[in-house]
Amino acid sequence: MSVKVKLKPTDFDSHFPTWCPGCGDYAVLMGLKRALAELGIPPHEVVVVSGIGCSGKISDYIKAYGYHGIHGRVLPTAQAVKLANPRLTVIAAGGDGDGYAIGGNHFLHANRRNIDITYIVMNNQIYGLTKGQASPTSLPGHKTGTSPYGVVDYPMNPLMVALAQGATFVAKTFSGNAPHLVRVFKEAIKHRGFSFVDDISPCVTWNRFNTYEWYREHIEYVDENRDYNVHDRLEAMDKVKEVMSRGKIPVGIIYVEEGTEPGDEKYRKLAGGIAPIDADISVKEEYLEYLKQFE
Amino acid sequence: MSVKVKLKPTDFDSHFPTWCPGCGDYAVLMGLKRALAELGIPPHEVVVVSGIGCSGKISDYIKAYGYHGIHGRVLPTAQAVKLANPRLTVIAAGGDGDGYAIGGNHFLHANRRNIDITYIVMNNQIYGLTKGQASPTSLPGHKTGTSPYGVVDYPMNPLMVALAQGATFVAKTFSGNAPHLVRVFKEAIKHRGFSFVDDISPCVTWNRFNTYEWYREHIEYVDENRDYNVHDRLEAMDKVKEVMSRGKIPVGIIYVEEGTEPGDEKYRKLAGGIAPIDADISVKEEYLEYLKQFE
Amino acid sequence: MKKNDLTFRVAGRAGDGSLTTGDVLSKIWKDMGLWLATYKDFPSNIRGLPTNMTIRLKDRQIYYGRKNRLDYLLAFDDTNVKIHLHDLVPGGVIIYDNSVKKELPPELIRDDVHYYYAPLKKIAKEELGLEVIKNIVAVGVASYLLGMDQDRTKEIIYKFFYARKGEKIASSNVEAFLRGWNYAKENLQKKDEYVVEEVPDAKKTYFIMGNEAVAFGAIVAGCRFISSYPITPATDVLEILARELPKYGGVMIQAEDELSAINYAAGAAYAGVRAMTSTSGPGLSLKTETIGLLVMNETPLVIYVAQRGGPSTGLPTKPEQSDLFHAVFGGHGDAPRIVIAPGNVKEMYWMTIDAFNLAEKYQTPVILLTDQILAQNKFSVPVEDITIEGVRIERGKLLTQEELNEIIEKEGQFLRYRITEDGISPRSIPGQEGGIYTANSNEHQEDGYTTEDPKMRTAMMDKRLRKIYQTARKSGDLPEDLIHGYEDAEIGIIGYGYTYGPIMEAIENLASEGIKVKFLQMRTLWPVDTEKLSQFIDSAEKVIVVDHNAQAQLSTLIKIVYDNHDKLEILKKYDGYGFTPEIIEKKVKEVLSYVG
Amino acid sequence: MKKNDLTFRVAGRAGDGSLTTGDVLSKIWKDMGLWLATYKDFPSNIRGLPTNMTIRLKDRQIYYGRKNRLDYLLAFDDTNVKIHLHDLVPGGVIIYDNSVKKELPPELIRDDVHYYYAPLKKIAKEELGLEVIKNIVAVGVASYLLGMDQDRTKEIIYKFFYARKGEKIASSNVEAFLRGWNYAKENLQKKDEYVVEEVPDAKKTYFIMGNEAVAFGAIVAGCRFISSYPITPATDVLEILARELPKYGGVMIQAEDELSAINYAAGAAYAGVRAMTSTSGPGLSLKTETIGLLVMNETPLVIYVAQRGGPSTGLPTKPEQSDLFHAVFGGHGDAPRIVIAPGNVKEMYWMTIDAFNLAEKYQTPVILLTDQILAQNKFSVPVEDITIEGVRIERGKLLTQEELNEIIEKEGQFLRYRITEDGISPRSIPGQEGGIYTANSNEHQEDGYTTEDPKMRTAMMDKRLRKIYQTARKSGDLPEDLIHGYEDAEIGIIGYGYTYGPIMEAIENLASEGIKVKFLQMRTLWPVDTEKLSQFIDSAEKVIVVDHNAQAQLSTLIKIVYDNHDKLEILKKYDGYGFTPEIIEKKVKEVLSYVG
Ligand SMILES: Cc1ncc(C[n+]2csc(CCOP(=O)(O)OP(=O)(O)O)c2C)c(N)n1
Ligand SMILES: Cc1ncc(C[n+]2csc(CCOP(=O)(O)OP(=O)(O)O)c2C)c(N)n1
Ligand code: SF4
Ligand code: SF4
Ligand SMILES: [Mg+2]
Ligand SMILES: [Mg+2]
Repeated sequence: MSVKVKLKPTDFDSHFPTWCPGCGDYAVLMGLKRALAELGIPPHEVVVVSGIGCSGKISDYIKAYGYHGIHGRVLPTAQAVKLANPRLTVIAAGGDGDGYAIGGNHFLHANRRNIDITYIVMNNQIYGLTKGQASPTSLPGHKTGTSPYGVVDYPMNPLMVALAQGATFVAKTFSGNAPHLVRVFKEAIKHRGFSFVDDISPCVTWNRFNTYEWYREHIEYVDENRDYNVHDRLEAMDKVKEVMSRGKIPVGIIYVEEGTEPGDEKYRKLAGGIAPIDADISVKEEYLEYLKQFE
Repeated sequence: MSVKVKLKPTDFDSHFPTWCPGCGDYAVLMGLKRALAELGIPPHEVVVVSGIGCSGKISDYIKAYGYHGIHGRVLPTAQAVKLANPRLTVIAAGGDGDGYAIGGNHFLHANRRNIDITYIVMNNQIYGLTKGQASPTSLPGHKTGTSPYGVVDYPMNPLMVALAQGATFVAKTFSGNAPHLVRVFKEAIKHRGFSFVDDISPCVTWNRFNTYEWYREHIEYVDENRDYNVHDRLEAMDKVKEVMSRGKIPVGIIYVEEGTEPGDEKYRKLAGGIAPIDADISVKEEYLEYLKQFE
Repeated sequence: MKKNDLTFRVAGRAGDGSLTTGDVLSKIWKDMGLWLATYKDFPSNIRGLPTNMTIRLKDRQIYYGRKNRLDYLLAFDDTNVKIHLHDLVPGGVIIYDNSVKKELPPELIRDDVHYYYAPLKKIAKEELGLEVIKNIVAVGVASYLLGMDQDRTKEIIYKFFYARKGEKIASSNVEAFLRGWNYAKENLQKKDEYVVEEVPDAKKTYFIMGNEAVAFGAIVAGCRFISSYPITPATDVLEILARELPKYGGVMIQAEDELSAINYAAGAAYAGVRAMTSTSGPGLSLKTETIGLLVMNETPLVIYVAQRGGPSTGLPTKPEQSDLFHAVFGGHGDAPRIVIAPGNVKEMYWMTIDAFNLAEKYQTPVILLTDQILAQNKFSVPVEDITIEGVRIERGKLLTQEELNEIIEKEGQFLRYRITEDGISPRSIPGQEGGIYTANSNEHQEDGYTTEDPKMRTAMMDKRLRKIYQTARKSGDLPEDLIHGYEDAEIGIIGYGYTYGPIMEAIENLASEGIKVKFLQMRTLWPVDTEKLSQFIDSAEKVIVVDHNAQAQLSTLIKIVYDNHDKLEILKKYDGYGFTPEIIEKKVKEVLSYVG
Repeated sequence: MKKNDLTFRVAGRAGDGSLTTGDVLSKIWKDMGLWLATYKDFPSNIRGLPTNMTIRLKDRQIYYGRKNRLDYLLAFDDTNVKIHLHDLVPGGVIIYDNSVKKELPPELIRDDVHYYYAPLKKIAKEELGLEVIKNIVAVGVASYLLGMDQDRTKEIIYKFFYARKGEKIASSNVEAFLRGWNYAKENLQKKDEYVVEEVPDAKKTYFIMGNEAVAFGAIVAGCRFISSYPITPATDVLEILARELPKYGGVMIQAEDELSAINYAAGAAYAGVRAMTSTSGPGLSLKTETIGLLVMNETPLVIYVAQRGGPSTGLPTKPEQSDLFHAVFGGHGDAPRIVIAPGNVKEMYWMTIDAFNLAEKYQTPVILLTDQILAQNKFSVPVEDITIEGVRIERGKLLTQEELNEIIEKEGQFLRYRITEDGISPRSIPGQEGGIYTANSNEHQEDGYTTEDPKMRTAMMDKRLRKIYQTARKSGDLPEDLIHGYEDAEIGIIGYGYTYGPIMEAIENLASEGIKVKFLQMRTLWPVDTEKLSQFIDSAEKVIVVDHNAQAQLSTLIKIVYDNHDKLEILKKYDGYGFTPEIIEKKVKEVLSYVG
């Protein structure tokens, strides 16, 4: 992917969002527009695949090819779009419920496949659209519609899971810090391979516990004065674990593995470097070779 | 769970297995019978919930309450059996396809919930029953029915995922080492909380690459002369990572967290310590309290 | 004067509090002794998009919360005036919040409608310092205009908020109410005829939402385990039971997805606990494979499905009855199950209890099929309609340890899947001595062990079919389909679920015009009571099937079992709004015009 | 002498090599110019349980690999003699491997059957040092007994193994063959009448499995993406395409589960690549929600479903046709799709191509519904029946960049979900300038943006229904239902899928007895060609619906669209075995006995 045209964020404007005023998802939308514009990727070469949830509406609000799919199936769809046509910039996006609850299995496996897409989770530690139930990232004790006596389970640790499963780009950012978010999005999109970005995107309506202020108090930026090797998976894991053990949230580009061949390229290599979208599908004599075995 | 009766492994005998001679699953069946007998848990207090696959047939072959469910859904069922009736010893069992491919999401979340069951994955790095396709644990380059040109994806790392997701008992054992396996099973069953055991269970028919010999060459026992703190999650992760980085397979009881309240107990506590199976379901006047709000 | 018969709509934007206004007003009217029914119409959005709630009230039973025409509109902005203006009857009323736009533009002015302007938001913000309290200011304005008793209303509001939020909030709400009342008194001149008055000696009722009734039914039926994944319009049941079940030794597990939700529930059911899972269409689709499993391993489970607009995410907050095909036929293989459908809130309570009993008696998944309208709206129900008297917990052939011992003594062994005449086998649960078996997704022999023997397979399949299609069908256990209206009418109507409401009202309205109609309310959708259905259709000239979906799913089901297809007239709708009595009345008249 | 008309069964235990024996024998017979059809009957087990394969051969076209009665049994142990003994015709033959048990017990001896004992395993082990080669020893014995030409057979065996495993293995197999032949020559006295001889000037045929034909159809149709999760009996398609697709720029993704499998495939399809997913019943159940999504967002996708015995895991390696309800009605909401079903291997090839064309022309999921019998058995097909001539790739309203530019120039904008008369909208793909839209699971307006507007909703629903129920139905694009047999017969038969085979054979057999029958082979199961179906039933006295499932799913489908239900006679079976011609013949006679 190379810088192609001069673009403005507004070139990605589409229908106006219906999110609540103050919702963290606005920052993601704006940040994505800015990142794409700054990278010079024209709208028609971008595909935004999103799930169901407030966050999932993002594909309705950005001028780009959109796929507003069903709840939890963002990643298979997005990976296949890239496998089908490598010239496209593919952004997968959804909520914490979408990605870590119902979509958990695909998250587990997308990390392994390392297809060159960017996955942004708008993590508000709550189910927004369905009006405030606990999500896998809700903290123990949090009282929600489905946890009237407080959340019981140990919270999901997406950063560690991604690292354990072979992810080649792992980052966490915050909708309350737009410049950081834009920088992370740009790096994620530029990264060749599966880029996973967990964005703290506060829900101002249903999550009155994990507020912007709460997050500001808990965030610890690991990429300011970085004290570990960002290219070392184990060091990155150690860092995440260490920050979390102090009750803090590690934010920043956490791990980057460079030089690993993206999964889609590996699959393409099996096919002689041709992508499905470019394959000749006219009816050919050479097909008949296959029938020999049945003669 | 306390030692109750004197039992022999043969007390758990049932229909004779139809596995291939030499299949690693025999050792699991035998090991489970021995572990249960030695722990003195009578057959009718044991529930074996299994998935679909060669491995999944285990519930047909052991004298215990069995639930031979559908492919990939072992864990929700097993956890709920325990939640419903804490007096039962619940064993969940299945293959690597069953548990890490189609069942991956439940694995992700069972680790978080820490319900007091034991989950044994008979990992043969292949789909046995469907005649030899790649599984999430198949190694890159492995040629199988669905990877004629060799496996492309990065292999799943179940031990690390379990550790990342809060598992309180993580172990790996080997069907080629029956005493080890029995010891691990016993510890797993005794552990209060979610016990995860990945067992190397060679498929002698479809996986001609990862053979008993191959495993013997690659296994490194981490519990002989243990050189890290088995109760420290981060050290356990480091150990797994370190052994794997040398191309070896860490085998042993890898991590144990003691004293953490099992998830089922937490849920039970919300209900005043009463388990669903013991709840009084006769029709009671006190129910009417609920209707007051609608008056 | 139009007294105590009102169709009132509050309309604003999501997050605006229209639903709160509606709730407070309903509570007041309920306490004044009126019968109510609501119709909430909200978008799949948390803030900003138009939302409204219709409340209908009468001084006697009311079946349904929606009509084509409206008496009263309380609009928080001009957009909402525009949206609803043409639904108003001549002589109708608009209360318009003119805080932002002072005047309505000429195109929003109808000559035959009475307009009352009040700066609700402004009063709330400027006089009370709290914008959201405009809802209660609005209540004050409306109460004044409707000629309600100030003291009585004040008292109800106070109590309402006191119970929920305490003294301070209660007082400030009363204050807001009075501001609204006084603004109206000082500035507005009543021109319309609508009046709502206290009903003397009113019947005691509950004002209750369908989902609330289902949750209560589950508690009473002894459900002690629920596992679901949140989804509109079923989430309430999960949330209520999350709160209530622990009071009775029960557990709620919020599952990681729908696949696990139903398998958690199945695990608890297998272990001997009455269990359920709740969902809507998308979740039902995901639960398909496991429903088949439960048919195969004969595990009792209640699956609550509140339908919404499909396909796919579709119209996630709007009503529809388009999951019938799937409820009945969904899933690979021959997997017959029981599908029952209540038509009103009272039945939602009782048929939830039925569902648990049927599930255990027939050792089968039971789908309790409802819809967004019944699930999320509130209705007045006489208190004697929701009682614990007469509730029976029937666990079928679930064995006690003693019964199990007896079987073993008598027969030498226990066979969980014993092939019996009625198709139902004795059932043990884990922990019982001598009851060991495997609940198997593969075809199995009588002890549960996998088999591929063709004779055993056929016998097992026959047994599973027999218990549903013969034993259950003939048992009298399945909720009976009901015939309402005039038995000798030549026009029949068939419907299920919420359409019970508009159809019942249409029957009353038509009767008052001298038109007689009869109505078969189907309550067991599978297996169909073919005899009753056939008799009903046979005895009519024409039968209108009220089908809230595009493919006429109910009509299709009927065509399978009743072969004079020409007798059926299909009335379809699939625009995201419920049928109204008017639509049904019109169709009846149309059909009448060419019948006999 | 019974020449070139044989029903031959090899029976052993899973892992025994019975299927290999069958494969080698088939290959020999095929090369001798005979027409073949197989019927594999294996358990869901890798080693140990009884397994068998039936091969039928004739010197002319043969429809089906199974009959009630058997001519020849090659049994690797006494258990298998016991299982199959009573299937043998009088005058039939048993070759029994008496390596372990020397003699068969008296209860396994039939007077009217010829027995040949040969210690196959012993010869293999002791003389050849390789137990598994007993299969080829068996081939030697059978070839001798069937009077086959030694040199010719030897040559075929050599070539067969040479091509697959090279010189060394080829030679040792020939050696094994000769051992068997010689053992038979020296020890066995031919008593039976069966003979298989080279057919002169035989027609050139392919001997091909249904799944192999489907995979080839996919390649030829331009499918360049498959994502599936392994499952019997569909896995072959995934495995073959894993190997073949990369040769043509295609990708195979083995998905982590079925939910992702269909969503991967959908992603590729959305991106403009012809894509498919393949599965069987349990996987179909899991794909339900996404099928609804594809109906909603109008993405073309081919879903290959090879049915097996249900419900749940059921009989995972046995045939059944019990996924029809789900294929047609599965899924919440109104989600009409196209369901087509080939009846033989030739059609499996051609209708796979149809499926891809239909999916793109009608921008819809297309279910290609087959079954274990067609999928996993091999049949002889004339080479001219599987050609690339006449194949057309029809992409419907998929736009080129130029066409897209034109639309924008002419209309000022491009609307992906434009409401058109035929219900089909122009389709862009990502990467095209000006073609931007959102493929939306929510109800949407013409540009794909979410809407809840009742008018737009209704129009969009109508459009989606119209394109399937009207445009596609009337187009002539859907595979036509075929009428076989005798047009003026009073008995009709309806069936689909593999039952084509036994029905066709039954028609021939009945005709030879002077009984005329006609047969409607349904190839498009949804939307049904109501006119053709009605005409067919109308013109018969009675119509037998051949329904391989317990709930009569095909009959049920017919009852929806055809209302003289009394005309239908249902012939059901669900024991894990395919219908045979004999069963159908018997039913026809039974029906004839009480019809006119
Ligand atoms: C299969 C399915 N299950 C459930 C739902 C209901 N649902 C819609 S959004 C959502 C979760 C929303 O939470 P999250 O993914 O965190 O997104 P947010 O709204 O917080 O951005 C759920 C459960 C659905 N649409 N589909
Ligand atoms: C929903 C569903 N998908 C696919 C299958 C087919 N299937 C049966 S077992 C199996 C995988 C077997 O592999 P694994 O879980 O590793 O078990 P193993 O046989 O190796 O012990 C598959 C894909 C199925 N039964 N159900
Ligand atoms: S409900 Fe929460 S997540 Fe949804 S739009 Fe509002 S603030 Fe954002
Ligand atoms: S196929 Fe493999 S996994 Fe299955 S029984 Fe045989 S050896 Fe075991
Ligand atoms: Mg969220
Ligand atoms: Mg395996």
